[in-house]
Amino acid sequence: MRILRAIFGHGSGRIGGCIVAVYLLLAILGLLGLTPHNPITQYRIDRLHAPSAAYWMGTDLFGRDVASRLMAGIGQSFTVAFFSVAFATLAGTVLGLAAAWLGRRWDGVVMRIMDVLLAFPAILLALLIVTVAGPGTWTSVIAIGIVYTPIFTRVVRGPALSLKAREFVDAARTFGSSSSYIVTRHLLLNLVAPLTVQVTLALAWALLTEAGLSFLGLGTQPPAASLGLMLSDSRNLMETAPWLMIFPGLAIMISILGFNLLGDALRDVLDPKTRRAPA
Amino acid sequence: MIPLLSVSGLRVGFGRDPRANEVVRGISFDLADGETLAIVGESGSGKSVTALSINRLIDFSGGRITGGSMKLKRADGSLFDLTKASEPQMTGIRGAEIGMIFQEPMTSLNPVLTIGAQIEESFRLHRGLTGRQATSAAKDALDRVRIPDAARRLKYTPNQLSGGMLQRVMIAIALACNPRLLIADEPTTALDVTVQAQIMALLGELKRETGMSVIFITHDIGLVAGIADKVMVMQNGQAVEQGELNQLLDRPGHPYTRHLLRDVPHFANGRATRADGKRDENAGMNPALKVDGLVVRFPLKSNVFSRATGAVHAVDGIDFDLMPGETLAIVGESGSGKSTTAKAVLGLVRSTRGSFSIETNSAARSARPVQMVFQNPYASLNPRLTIESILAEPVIATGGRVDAGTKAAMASLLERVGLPANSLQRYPHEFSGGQRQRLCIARALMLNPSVVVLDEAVSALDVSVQAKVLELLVDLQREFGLAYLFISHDMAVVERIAHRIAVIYAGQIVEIGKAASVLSQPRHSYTKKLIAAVPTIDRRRERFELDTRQMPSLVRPQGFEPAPARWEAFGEDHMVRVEG
Amino acid sequence: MNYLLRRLATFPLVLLGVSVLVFVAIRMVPGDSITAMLGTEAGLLTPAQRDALAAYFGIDQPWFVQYWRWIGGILRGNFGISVTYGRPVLDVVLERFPLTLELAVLSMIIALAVGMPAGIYAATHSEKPSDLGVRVIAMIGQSTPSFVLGLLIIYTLSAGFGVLPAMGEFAPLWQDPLRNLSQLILPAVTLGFAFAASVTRIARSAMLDVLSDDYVRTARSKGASARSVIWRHALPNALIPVVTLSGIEFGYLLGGAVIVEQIYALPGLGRMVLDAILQRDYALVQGSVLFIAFNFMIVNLLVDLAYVALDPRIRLGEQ
Amino acid sequence: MINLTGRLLSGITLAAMLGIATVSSQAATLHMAWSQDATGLDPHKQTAFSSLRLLELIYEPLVRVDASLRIVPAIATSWEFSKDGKELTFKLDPKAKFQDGAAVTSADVKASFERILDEKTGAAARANFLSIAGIDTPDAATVVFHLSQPDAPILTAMSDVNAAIVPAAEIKAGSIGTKAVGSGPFKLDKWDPNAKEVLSANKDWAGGPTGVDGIEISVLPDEAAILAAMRTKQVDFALLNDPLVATLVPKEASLQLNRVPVLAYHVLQLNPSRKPMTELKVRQAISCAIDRQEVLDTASLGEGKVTGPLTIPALATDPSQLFCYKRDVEKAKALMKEAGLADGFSATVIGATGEPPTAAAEAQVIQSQLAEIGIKLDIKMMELNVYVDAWLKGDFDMAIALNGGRADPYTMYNRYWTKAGNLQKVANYIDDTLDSEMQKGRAETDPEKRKAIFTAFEKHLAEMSPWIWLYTSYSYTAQQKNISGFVPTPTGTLFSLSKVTIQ
Repeated sequence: MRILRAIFGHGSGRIGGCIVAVYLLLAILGLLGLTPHNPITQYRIDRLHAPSAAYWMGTDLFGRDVASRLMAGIGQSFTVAFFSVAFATLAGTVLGLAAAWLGRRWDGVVMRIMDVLLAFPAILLALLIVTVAGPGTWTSVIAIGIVYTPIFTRVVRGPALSLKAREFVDAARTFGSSSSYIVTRHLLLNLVAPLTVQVTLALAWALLTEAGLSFLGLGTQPPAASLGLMLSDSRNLMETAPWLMIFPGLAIMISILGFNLLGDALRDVLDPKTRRAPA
Repeated sequence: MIPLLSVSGLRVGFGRDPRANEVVRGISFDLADGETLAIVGESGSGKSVTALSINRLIDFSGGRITGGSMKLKRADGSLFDLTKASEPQMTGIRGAEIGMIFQEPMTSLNPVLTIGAQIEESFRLHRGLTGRQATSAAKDALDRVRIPDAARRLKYTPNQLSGGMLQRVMIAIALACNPRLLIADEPTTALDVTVQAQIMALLGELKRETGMSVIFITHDIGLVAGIADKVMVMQNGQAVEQGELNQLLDRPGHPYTRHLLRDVPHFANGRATRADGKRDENAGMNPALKVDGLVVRFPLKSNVFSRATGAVHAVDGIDFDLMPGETLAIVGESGSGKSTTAKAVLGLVRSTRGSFSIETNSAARSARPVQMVFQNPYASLNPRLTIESILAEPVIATGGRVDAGTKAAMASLLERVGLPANSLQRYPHEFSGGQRQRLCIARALMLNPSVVVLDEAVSALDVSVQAKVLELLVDLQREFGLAYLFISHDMAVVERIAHRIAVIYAGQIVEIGKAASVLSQPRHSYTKKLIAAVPTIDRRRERFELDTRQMPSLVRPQGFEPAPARWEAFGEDHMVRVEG
Repeated sequence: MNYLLRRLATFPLVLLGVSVLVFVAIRMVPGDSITAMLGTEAGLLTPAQRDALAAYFGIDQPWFVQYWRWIGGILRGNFGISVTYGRPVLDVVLERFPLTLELAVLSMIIALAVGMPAGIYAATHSEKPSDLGVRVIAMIGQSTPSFVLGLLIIYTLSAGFGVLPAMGEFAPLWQDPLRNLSQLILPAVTLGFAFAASVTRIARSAMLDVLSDDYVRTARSKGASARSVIWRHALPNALIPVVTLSGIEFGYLLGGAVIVEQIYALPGLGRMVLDAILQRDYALVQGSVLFIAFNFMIVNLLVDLAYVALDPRIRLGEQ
Repeated sequence: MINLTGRLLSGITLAAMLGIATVSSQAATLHMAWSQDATGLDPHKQTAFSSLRLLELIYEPLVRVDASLRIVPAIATSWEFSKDGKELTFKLDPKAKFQDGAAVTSADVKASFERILDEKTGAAARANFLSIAGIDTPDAATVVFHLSQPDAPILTAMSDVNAAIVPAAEIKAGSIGTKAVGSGPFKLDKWDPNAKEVLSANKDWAGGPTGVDGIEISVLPDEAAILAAMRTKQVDFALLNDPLVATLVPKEASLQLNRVPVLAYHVLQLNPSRKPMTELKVRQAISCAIDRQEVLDTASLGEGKVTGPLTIPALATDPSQLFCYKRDVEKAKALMKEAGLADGFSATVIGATGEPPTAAAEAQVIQSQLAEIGIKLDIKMMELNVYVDAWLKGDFDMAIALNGGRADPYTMYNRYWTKAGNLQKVANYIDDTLDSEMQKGRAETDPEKRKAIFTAFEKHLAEMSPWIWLYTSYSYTAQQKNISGFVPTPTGTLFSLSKVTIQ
């Protein structure tokens, strides 16, 4: 609650928070199917209809309502983004904490594996995962998740190493606190701030990566909509039906703007450095 | 005669509405040519803000001058109001007419530039020197602050020099263009006591050489006794008292000044040691902690493939015992191995050799009879846990459950250390530094320890808070029969709490014995030097000797063993390691 | 020096991991070189024909034998023959590499040339409208997918102005520098836009951090001007995060920029790898991924060395 | 940023700035672009569309088909079947020469066909020539093929570049596929896979002088970029796949779009070995439920023609004559009910990403149409090779496909609908009628009788509905208006580029 209030007290946090909230609302409506039209119903007599009262954002090649698809697409894209980032956060946190806490050989092993993943071209990694597992929502989630895992591992490991050297961890050792208690209470709890910031930024990246995968035909499967798929499907209709590119394009842009603003605000709100009072 | 600087009614505020948020509220003083003014106060008193306002650096920290004037007599004799100066005017004055040195030499020098470049910059800015001229001027500046081998050191980057050296470099920079006013903002607080003495001596000499005026900001009223002409005491943004040095020290008018002089620990050469807890009272009891031949070494490897080629001998054969209810202070400077000793006793670093025996003198004592209180109360409490969770941790760690009994114990401990009863649901950041250190003490006591290791436990606190925490520690010791291993570099604090003192130098104890005896009659040359460096109110205008000796390297070749120590006894309970 | 050796010593380990990963992954994808060449017509082959083709493509042996042969070849400096190009893999990769490198360098130049000044400007005008403007543009830059930007640029130029850099026939830098630059400038802008946006944001926040550091106060106390404080004292200290970001981005760009190469028809590494995957040119996929991974590691190493050059406090190899 | 630039600079200065204004004016070189490159140079092994289009410019078969799919001379000037249809004799053009200067002789023809028939070669077209029992070369200009049975379609099969004549010496040297030495109108000077090809005119070509001195083919993977390049006159001639892009071409004043219906057909392949498609009624219901015209209108913007199984114009039946080619949802529902599936069923349809570009769109329209009779389709788009793998294994419920057409119906369909067909496993449908009609058609040489046989074949096939034939699309080429002489053909060949000129 305190953090929410702080975000709303923060200029860009307020804007970012509002954007993300609106998107979340649209995503939920889209996922629940509460859209103006059914996003996959094809009104084939109204194909490639320009925006109008009936179709606020026009219709696509199949006569499907773009506004409805946009809502469903936001739902889909956010699902992929959230779950893939959740995957990466979870895996990265566990691996990063393990590397930092166990140290020595384990640190070496985990970080070398992460090096392998990092050195492996990211888009290629996603591509291979998708081709092996076949395209689909959950494959995209896993693919994007694995690509970002090394980044989260690094984000966690660095601060975890410095937390490990902090005096309150020393203090915990003098009481004989168990490793699991120290790792969860003293390390993990203090990693929440850097992780939260990283998560909002990663969400933005994940949206873009999903768009890139869709551009290469490896993302969401038709007739489901995702922002990236709508955008990439529109590319050869850019001249015939520009609204097909404009709306999803703007939707991606504004959502990423929202995540970035929110991330900036979180960084300010959670960072003790900026909370420090003037001496 | 017109003073060099005449400040009147200075007010400084922060934030969006500086007037509503004033930190300095109407300060006035005059500073004559060649005079030294000491501004004394605790944190939050507004002393640093006052200093930063004079050369208007406060503008860059979000501060705003909301009232008053600061008239500076310029070189040509004209008066100039610094409060009305524009930024370009100020860049001409800073460095040229007003020099400044800061508290943290380690962070106050640009880490990526050589110190030569940083000194030359001053000459370039105000003297227009370039190239070889600037370099040679920089070398002279280093010579002037008594840095040996100046030509070579010009090419060093700050990380290659010790804190004391860096503070000399800072002084060289500040004085490069012979400013007529030097502002020194706690310039020695971050330094070891012997290094502090060196810096103070240097400042004294330079002041005599150049005849500049100095504004010296400090929290340590003992330190200014050696240097100031006038003293201004600040509290809550106001000057509560100002006057000539001797008058202020001898006949303080304001209660706060009296408090600073009387209640705060000042070093008294062994005259202020504790009278209780004589060793012989405990005769026949087992020591609470006995340390035998403690050795801690960190192997050095030149690369991953090779075996260790040497070792850092951080602690090299330390023995002592500690009786219940007794305080043994381990004193020494940074890098001497005193903290490593403490950590080894707690098992936080692995000892290479040596044994501990820990005696518990009551059947009810816990499985963890040794507890620790750390130096930094800000770092030793997890900021994301409530006080209740923090106090519960030792109980959970030793397999206990947090039940009503535990909660009652927490409440009574909190009350005992002087914290409000509603603290349990709050977070560490809601407490002041002193309160946090009380929390740490309470946490350490949760497990009913017999020995508490206090690692610089009061060093980070304000002086008046220090005094209160020390009182609390003494009370607790009496009440619970605790044995304290008190690790500190601060002689004044040690004097107030220690029964016995062990002086540690380069990983070895060089002198150990009864506090009064060690402090009043130091026998070992290092102890003598250490004690001589401690500033006291008694020694006014005393000249410190300049001495650039440094601690010997602790790196030894593989397999090196120090020669066995020989000890000489002076009276009962005072042993000195034989030198040479 | 020691550190360098130690880092280089981990290279073979990581590359071994990469080699296993790429080898297994590409073979786990259904379809093989034969279906890639013949498509559905592959169904017309008799078993004997299939075997003959499998032998031709070198996929007739069990996996571990193939892997062993491949690794053995690499140790002797032979990365295998690409079946698509009919030439040694290393030749093909090295032929594509200059373009990728040039594109990466150009994008980085654009990113730094635009992003650094913008970031510094925003930091020194913190919380003023101009700062806000820079930040919003930067966020737009970060949120525009490269294919949208690329297609928009191409469409605007060709339909709006009737001009477009020569597509398809790519001129290497040393043959025709002008033509080469005209071909690469738009792709570099497309890639550089997002990159510059990231640099701007990182540079801004790094500068903001540094400007509140003690030594900046020291510099001001010496009487250094605002410009000197920014450029001489603050900037060198703010470079580390910018170098980190640029290093990562540059490393990724050295792996090729698939989408931009595709839109602008550039024969770079990214498209080559993608095509090699689609055409199941196993030797080429494996060889080029190893090459890309190696470059990435070299870039990381260079970044670490750059840290040392930028900041004398940093000692490599100390944890 | 774009707009700002636009306001500050005129197009011309911008062009000068980018160093582009000087588009090559070597009129004699044709600049061509396509989005997918050839994948190899061995004419006997390559089956990819782009590979064939490239190799047709370099290599020559014995005969060719023209724009109306009649057999015309190539290396052979004349040919004839023996009375029993078991001997086929070719007379070779004495002027025919390989690009290394050697004359094309009967020995080369014999060696080429022996190579195709050799299992070690792995030639996909081998299946079309299995009736060849022996090859005689009475003299350097005469080749006689001895057939094990009458085989009328073999002549059409020989018109394919997969049956190209290559030098016997190169076969011996084992350099087919690494070096392109053909007898065609152009020589391959340089090939940089997935980037570009440089072709120069073959001065010694038996077909006479070519209209241009050379062709430079660039691979521009994005078709929107191809269009952009044509707008700025960088490209004279381009091959387009995506109707969404092709339909933009006529809007440009300086560009011309050539389109011709091709033999390849878009089809929804059902898998009759999987329940419930095992049921004839279910398959027919699907056929009736699909509005083929709507699929065409939506997925390809109406660019194409609804078709039955036979796409060869001379043999094709008017689609309205075929079973359920007019959508009839009621009938479809009735059929489903009869099959006991009034509530419909679920199935998965697979498609290849981008191959053809309309695949995903077709799948979505079909999905929506079949939903009306209760069939729930899941669409699974796959990378092409993954798709081919599943396709060859017959591992699918339904598949969206664009299958290649041949100038002869036997060559085109024997692989699927005869009992011994190589791709019988893919079609998964055995039908005595289809098999016997195919065999009859193979032996028959009289065009009228053949037409009757194949019409019966087609009607039966459409009624049995193992697959749902949808439509044939156009093959698109776009060109600058100053290019003349290009003749588009239903096979998609670009051979007429040999006579194209630039004004």
